[in-house]
Amino acid sequence: MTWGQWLLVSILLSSFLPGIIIFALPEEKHHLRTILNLCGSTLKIALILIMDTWIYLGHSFEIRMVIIPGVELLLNGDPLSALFATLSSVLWLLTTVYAVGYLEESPNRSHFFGYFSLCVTVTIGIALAGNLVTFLLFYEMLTLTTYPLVIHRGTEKSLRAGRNYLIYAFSGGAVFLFAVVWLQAVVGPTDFSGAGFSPSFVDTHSTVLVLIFILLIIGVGVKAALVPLHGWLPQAMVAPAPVSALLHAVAVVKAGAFGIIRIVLDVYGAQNLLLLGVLPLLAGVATITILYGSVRALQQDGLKRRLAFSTISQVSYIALGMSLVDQPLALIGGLVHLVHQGLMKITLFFCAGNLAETLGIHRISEMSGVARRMPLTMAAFSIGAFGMIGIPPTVGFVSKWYLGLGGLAAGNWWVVLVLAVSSLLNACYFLPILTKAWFGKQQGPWPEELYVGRFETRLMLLVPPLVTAFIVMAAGVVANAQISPLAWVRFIVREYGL
Amino acid sequence: MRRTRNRHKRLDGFQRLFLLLVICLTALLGAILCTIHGPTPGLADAVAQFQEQSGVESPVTAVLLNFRGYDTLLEVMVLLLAVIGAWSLTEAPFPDQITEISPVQMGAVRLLAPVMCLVAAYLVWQGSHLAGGAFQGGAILGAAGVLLLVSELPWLRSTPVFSLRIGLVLGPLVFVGTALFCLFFTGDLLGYPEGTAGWLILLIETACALSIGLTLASLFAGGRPEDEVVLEHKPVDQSFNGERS
Amino acid sequence: MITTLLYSLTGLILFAMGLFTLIVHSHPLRKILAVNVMSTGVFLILVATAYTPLGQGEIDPVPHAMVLTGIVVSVSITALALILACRVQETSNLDLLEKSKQSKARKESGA
Amino acid sequence: MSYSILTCFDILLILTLLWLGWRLLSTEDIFKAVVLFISFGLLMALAWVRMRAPDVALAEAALGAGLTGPLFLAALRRMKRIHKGERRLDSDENRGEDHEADPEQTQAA
Amino acid sequence: MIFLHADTPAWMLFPIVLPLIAGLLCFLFSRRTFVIALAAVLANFLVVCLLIYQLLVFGSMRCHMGGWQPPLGISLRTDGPALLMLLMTAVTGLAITLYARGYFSYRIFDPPRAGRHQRQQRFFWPLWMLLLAGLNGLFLSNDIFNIYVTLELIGISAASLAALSGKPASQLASFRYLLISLLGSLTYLLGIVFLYRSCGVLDLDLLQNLSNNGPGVRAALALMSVGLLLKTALFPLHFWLPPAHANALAPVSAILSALVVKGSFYLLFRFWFEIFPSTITTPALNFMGTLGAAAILWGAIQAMRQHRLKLMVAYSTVSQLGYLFIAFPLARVDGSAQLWSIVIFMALAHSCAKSAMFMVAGTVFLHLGHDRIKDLSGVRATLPITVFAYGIAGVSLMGLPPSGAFIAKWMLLSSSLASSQWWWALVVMSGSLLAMIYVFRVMSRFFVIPEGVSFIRPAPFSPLLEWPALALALISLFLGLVAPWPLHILSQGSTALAQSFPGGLP
Repeated sequence: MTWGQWLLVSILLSSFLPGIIIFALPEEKHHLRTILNLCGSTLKIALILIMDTWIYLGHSFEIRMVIIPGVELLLNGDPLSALFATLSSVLWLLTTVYAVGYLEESPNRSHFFGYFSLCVTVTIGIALAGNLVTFLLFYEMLTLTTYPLVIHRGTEKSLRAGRNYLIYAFSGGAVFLFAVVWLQAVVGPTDFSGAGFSPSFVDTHSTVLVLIFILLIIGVGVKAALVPLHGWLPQAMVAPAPVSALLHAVAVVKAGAFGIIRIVLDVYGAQNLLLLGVLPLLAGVATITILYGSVRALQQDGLKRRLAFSTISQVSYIALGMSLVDQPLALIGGLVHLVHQGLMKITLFFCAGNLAETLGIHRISEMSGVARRMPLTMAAFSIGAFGMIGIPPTVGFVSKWYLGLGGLAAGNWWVVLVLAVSSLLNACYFLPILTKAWFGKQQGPWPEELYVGRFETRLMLLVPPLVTAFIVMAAGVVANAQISPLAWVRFIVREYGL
Repeated sequence: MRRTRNRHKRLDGFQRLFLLLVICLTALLGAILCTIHGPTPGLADAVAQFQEQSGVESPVTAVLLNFRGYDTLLEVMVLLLAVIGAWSLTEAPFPDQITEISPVQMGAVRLLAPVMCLVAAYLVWQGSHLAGGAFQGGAILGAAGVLLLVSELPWLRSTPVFSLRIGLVLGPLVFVGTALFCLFFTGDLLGYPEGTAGWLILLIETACALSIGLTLASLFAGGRPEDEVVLEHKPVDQSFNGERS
Repeated sequence: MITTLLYSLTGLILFAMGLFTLIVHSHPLRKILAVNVMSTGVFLILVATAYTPLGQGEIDPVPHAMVLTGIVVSVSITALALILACRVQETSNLDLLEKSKQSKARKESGA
Repeated sequence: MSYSILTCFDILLILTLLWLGWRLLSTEDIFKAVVLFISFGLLMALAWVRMRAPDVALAEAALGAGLTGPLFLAALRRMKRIHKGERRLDSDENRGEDHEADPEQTQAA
Repeated sequence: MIFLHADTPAWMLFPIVLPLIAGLLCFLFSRRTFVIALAAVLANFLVVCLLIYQLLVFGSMRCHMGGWQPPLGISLRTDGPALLMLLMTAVTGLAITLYARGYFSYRIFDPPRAGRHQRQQRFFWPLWMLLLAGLNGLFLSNDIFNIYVTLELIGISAASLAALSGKPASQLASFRYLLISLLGSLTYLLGIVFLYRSCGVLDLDLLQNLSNNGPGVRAALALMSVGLLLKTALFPLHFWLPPAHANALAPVSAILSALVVKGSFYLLFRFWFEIFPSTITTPALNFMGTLGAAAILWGAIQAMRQHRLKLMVAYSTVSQLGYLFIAFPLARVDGSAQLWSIVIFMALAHSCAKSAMFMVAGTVFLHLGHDRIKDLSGVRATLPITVFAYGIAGVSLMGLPPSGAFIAKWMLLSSSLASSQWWWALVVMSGSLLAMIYVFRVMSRFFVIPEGVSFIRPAPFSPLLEWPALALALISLFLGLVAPWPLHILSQGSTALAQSFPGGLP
């Protein structure tokens, strides 16, 4: 094995081994567990940064393992996987810190953190997957590792949510498997090569390929929560806040979105998709999802539920960007939104978790004047919300700007319209929260004040949202710099030669 | 019982259908049977050809204990398995009541049992050249055992169980032992060394006849002897059930 | 040849009769009897296959050996099945007894 | 000519066998069925002799009729005794071994 | 004196003879039975490894009993499929042996019923050893009548084992099981009679070379298939399986579900695709496929509806057996080599996963005193390793990657799509989804935290109860990753197979 292959393996092991050790640790050893977790995540970030550097310098590495002809496990470091891996690992570190603070004194932590680590391992696996089979492997494992997290509370409600999640996710997985096998039967191996399969297949098998594309999108669309496959996501809100943050910003939804990107860019390739003419279909679904999610978010009173519908809407920006794959600007917008949405949404969920954990606030109607009690948290929340609306200089603006430019360049004025309407709706459901929190008057005691101390809440709960909020601002301000998500996405698009 | 009678009197729909099916299938198979009576050689010639080397004169015994001795080995195991299964299921039932055995019956037993043993021995012996062999001899021995069991002889119940077990295992063990012995001498399981086939077969047959007789009698007894499972109240082995730290 | 055929068909009919009884009748002993008849039928076909009339050549001893094996196997299974059938009756009877006793005790305690 | 006599004998034997088989499978009284089964076995031994299979005939006579019959009779007697509700008081295993389906009892233990 | 060399065919006798002797000794002596059994199982495992080495180096082998060549004598043979089945038996058997030790010592500790448990242990070992011998004999045998004897050996010991728990339900189930297995063997024997009448030989190689295609062989194959199907419990002949498997003791259930049904299936498959390939027709293949599909769906639906864990696992066996048969119609495209790999993978993965699952059910039963699915809450905290094993075994049953079942399902899907028989693919997919539902129905109960309990102490640790299940589950999970090895073994010595279907079946 070359050092590059070792790097890939150790990236996976850096969270897998801590996870396994944590399972074996007795419940009481929480210090050791925390240290393990933090070391693992820091190490992972370091390794991934090394990988990023080498990828930027033009190296590439892969591990290939042939199981049977047609079933190969392929791990592959390319710019796109580096993007997702970096996002996941950074956010994992923050979420770990947050979770340690969040779950203090709660039962079954070794169990929780064990699955938590496995979950991140699998997410990184999705990022590094080099072909559809490997992607499928990690995609199914993701369902398995997140399921115990979703039902971690062990209540009947969480079980119901977990069951729905499983049914949705595995049905999606089954459809995906079916499509992958079928695709392989038609076009042969499906490595993520960057160009897609040979265009000659489009002439001979166009109907079948369209059908397979739809099946594939259904398969990943379940996790990406495309309407009408989104039913599990709002229900999964019963999980603890770090889990929600993980599901929405890092792992599950993102895995779905990442799958869409892979299918569009690598499996089919822009040229083939244009020839097949299926992109309008994807654009339609994305538009419907964006608008539907926003409208539903408006109706919610539960803070986390509103955020969940907001996620449904926001993730589809990525799908929208993919449906304009022939426009580099729109592609950049969609790709960069993968990172930006994660940063913004994780900030919002951290803050929602803080409110729930500190003051017992679960509903928007209970939030009047909360900013005076928890100014820092609400400041972070506000930055995240502004990002969602797309107000400069936050990162949300950057994504929407590129998407809009791309749409205009293609002459698709409706893209701009969709963006505008959606931003309006975003403003409609976020601004009232902000006004209520900042300018409202506290009405009676907080529902359940759990923490009183030097800071507005526990330090480990406070720091992660502040950091992410800072990144949301900073990444927007320095978007044009050498090192920023946007710069990396431009690099990716260059690599794909678009 | 009543249910059986009712069912028997009138067949319901499913049963009629099944009857029809069975009749059709039988007719079909019968027709096929009629078509395939063509001249197939079978293995008679092959057996006759190697009869000399088998060490016995009776072709059936040669097939049973030499050419296809492995089958017989497994079959002896099947018999033993039946006893193990029966013993695992239940204890032997007690007799209804201990009745006085009439002297006439006792006399008959005294007379018959030895004669049956003799017949069994003769059958085993003549198995090498005529009809007979371990199974037939064992069956006669078993019948003698049944006779003793029916007469409720008190000493039967006081026989040590371990010796009974030895008796049951003897035949299979001798069989396997001989097979392995042959394996180490000729390289073939049950490949008897030159010239010893006749004697080894007789050895196996004798041991098997004894065991088969005991087996059949035990099966007739209907379960294990009383003291088969001795309670041992030993503490659970710590090495296997340690406390989780 | 006709003898072979006659006995073979007889065996087949015995097999069929046993099969029918096995499925249709519910008494365990009857089922075991039926299985015995079935096996006898199979053995009859097998031995009839080996039959050659006197003076028309050697009898094939292999089917005979197979039938001997089969008879022994069938006897041992019959014995086991009989004991099992007895056990089923014993335990289910006792189970019923226990249950009726329990329910009686419950009634009494309730009263 | 001996051929035809033999054939007649064959047919007679077969018919008897079939009739016995049918009776023993269909008769209502199990005891009768068992007795019929024993005679069926003996007749089978005759058939084996006719088929020139003396080994099988011996085995059938000794095992099929000589042992299976008594086995059936013993089982029949045992079942009848159970049927009468007679109980053996000696062994613990007969006292409903189905405790495991009963959680309370297991937990109590 | 003849010494055993690496290339001596006589090595293949030991997987049969060793357990046989161990069974006799276990019956003879009442103490140290576990040690005897463990020694036999370990030795069996080593010999099987040696046999595989032998196969890889020297190719397929024949061993003639008593030195008599067929058609007169009986021969044994090793080839890829047979050795993989032997390996499956050896590995699963090793784990089951260890688990049974843990199971019985846990139970004997329970004083009020120690006598009964002592008796169960007393008879478990000889029966299990003889069953193992029978199974190994079955996989190795190359003689059609010898197979009948091994079938009887397996049938009797399996039925006795199934009755071992002493519960009335188990005894009734075992009685039916015995009768069914007897009926199956008799039908099989009738098939042998037809075969002997038309071909005059009993050796499988000779039968294969004769390639007789007359009505007698057809009838024989049909009869033998029906008999074996009864024993394999293919829908709709599965009715006897769930009660027999669910009411037995846990190690016994594991043996029955993981190994015994595979034996008869292996034979059936071998007869159809290796010995009598010219006899089978497309409608027959489709018929089997349809039955398999029905078994998958029916078994899974029944498993979803069960209230007891062991019954659920037993119905899942009915469902999983269907996958083995759904491969039949695909023979038309791929020939039997691909087919062998599908079914062998399925069988291996299912054997490990299912025995792990029955072990889990048994451990849960021992700790809770029941296995009602709705009352399983909190088990996750009491028996973490066991629940983990359940989860992994469940993943394998669902056929998620990277389990061995996934590889098998992948091959099934790609074959069915490549031959445009997509309906089989749909059945496979829906079977997986249904499996997901019944597996996680139980899993979610494990995760429920009972009301008012904040912290559950782990149960006393009994390694022999928990580790074998986990080990088997892990094996079944990672079987997919090491798939090239079994495939390599499979391709060894089955060149005759590949030739027998040069371009696929007509």
